[in-house]
Amino acid sequence: MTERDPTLFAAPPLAEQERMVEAILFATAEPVTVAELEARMPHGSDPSEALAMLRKRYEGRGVRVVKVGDAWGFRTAPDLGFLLQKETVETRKLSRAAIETLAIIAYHQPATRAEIEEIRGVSVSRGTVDQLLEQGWIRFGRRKMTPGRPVTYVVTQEFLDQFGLESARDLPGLKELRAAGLLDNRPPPGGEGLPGGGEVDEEDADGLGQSEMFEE
Amino acid sequence: MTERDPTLFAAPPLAEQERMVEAILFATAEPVTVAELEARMPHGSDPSEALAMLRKRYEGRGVRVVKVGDAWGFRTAPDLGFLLQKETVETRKLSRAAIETLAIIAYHQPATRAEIEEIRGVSVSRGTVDQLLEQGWIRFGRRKMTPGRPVTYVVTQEFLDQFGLESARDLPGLKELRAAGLLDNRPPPGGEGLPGGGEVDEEDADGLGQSEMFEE
Amino acid sequence: MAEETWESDAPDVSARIAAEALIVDVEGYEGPLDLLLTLARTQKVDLRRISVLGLAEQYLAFVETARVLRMELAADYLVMAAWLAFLKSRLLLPPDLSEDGPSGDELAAHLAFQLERLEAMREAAARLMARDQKGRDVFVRGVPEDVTRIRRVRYTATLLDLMQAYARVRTRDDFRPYAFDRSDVFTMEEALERMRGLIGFAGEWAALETFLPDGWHADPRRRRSATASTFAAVLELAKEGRVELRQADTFAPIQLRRKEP
Repeated sequence: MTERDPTLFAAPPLAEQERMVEAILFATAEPVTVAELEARMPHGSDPSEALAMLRKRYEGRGVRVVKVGDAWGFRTAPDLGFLLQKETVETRKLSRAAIETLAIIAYHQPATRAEIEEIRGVSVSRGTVDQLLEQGWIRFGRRKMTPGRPVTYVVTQEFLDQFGLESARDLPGLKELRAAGLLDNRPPPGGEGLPGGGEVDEEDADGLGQSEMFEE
Repeated sequence: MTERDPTLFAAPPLAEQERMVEAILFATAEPVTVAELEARMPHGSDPSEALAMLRKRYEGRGVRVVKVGDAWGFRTAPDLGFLLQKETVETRKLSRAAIETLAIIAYHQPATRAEIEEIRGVSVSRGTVDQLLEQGWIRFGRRKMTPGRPVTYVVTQEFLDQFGLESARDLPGLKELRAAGLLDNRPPPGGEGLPGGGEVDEEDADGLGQSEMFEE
Repeated sequence: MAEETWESDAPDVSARIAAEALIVDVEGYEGPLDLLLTLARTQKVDLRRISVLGLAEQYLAFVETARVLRMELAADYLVMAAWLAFLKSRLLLPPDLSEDGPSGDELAAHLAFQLERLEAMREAAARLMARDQKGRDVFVRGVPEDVTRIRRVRYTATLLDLMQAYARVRTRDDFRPYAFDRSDVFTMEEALERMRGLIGFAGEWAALETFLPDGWHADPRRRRSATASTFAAVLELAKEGRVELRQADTFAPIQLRRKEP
């Protein structure tokens, strides 16, 4: 605790800090948070500032500094993907059900299984959710404070990384969908769900829905 | 292979080629030879030239373009290698056995394992001593000049720093502990003869309130 | 009745052909809502302006065609058909105010909302998948360097902890904790002290049991403990020459009385 005395060991110059951030981000395939950077860098370093400099330095380069959730990493520029196709490890093809379920979770998170079923009009097979969990794109969120306390699903940082999103707020068309009321959790009139749709009880339907996750 | 006619498709500008080399070297698992670069890049590219530019660009940066055999790759600048050693510090409360052992060593140093066991009344596990050694709070002292020449343990400077002591002699004695109310001053059972009153709850013994209750 | 529906409500031949084409692909639907959405698209209008009544009829026609073609439909498709038939009747009949529940229009509006929402999610999913994806368009470092993780545990303890630990260790011998519940134990010391007080009154021979303290007679464990400790105390007093003991026979009651000095 007392081994690093700030009066004895001043933080390295910012240019040096930038080199450090560069080295750390280059070395890791997983995005690194500012807190992690700070923990690795000498005492008194300002990784945020160094990151901003680094990001600027790599603008327009063959690799870029990208933000993924609250973490950062180097990624190749998308326009150069064609050069690198050889590296692709064929990811298992996702079923249509899985893709739709993923989108519903992303846009409605935290989403319960009942909500997903209500939107798709069919029951969600276990395999679909398992596949998304296994892929690391979704995880369990907090249980909903509704009767039965159902589990919820939310998307992960890995999801953001996969689709090049800085945050779930940057999902394509999110604003428009919300403005159109299509992300509202509208209960069926009279509490009577459509047949085939998930049995969404009324209590469940007044969930906070997508807005919840955007609270910082 | 003939689909790219050099007369129809001019090679991209050198700056663009440099970006390409940058992305390829970044994303490829193995170091890449010039021939491999050439095979991947658009026809007419000059990977050697692009590589030279790239190499220059990364001079003095946090990562460098280095030659590995006859191939090329990015590597962390040697002076920053230390950043990639991640140290995670986890804080845990010292176990009861460990703190008691530590206390005995501090009060009786140099103390042999047999002495510690005699005072504690239970055997001292290897893990407990290792934990204290690892923590840097005790170290081996001189062997005792008794039969078997047992090893002894003494406390370290780090121990003194941790506990804010000038020397181990500054530790308060039993009398002072009692005077400070730190000692459970209950009479032994039979003295008062209260049925059910003489039981010492081990956890209670830390409680100051408890001992104060019994202060004369 | 379903047959009539088909005859009278089929919008036109092309729709009929389209419905038959849909049928062939029944396996390809992701449930009745998906089928409804596909049918809705054939109306070629914005989903917001869709005719739910028309849609219900299209769906019922689809189900009927499937029946005629002897194709098996999963149960949820049939449940949907029943529900749409109910919706259709609600939409066609004048609202019955005495009836509970949502009106046909409300139900229709909700169905339209669901279709619109499903379509929106489909589009969102497509846009999502079209993004530059990691491992397809965008790549991570090919050789992540070995980031060694040194896990260090820092233990915390204060000087107070240390001193209390020492105090605890050093005073442990003074009052070694009993391993059993002392509330049911009457100690020899307690018995001795009690008997010292009582012995003066024991001028006549009296059974040992009569000297047991109140509340130690009933419970067998307490009785055993009190008897043992009282007996031990009495032996101690006999040694001191303060009581006399006698026992008529083996296992006979032990009697005691004050020994006159």
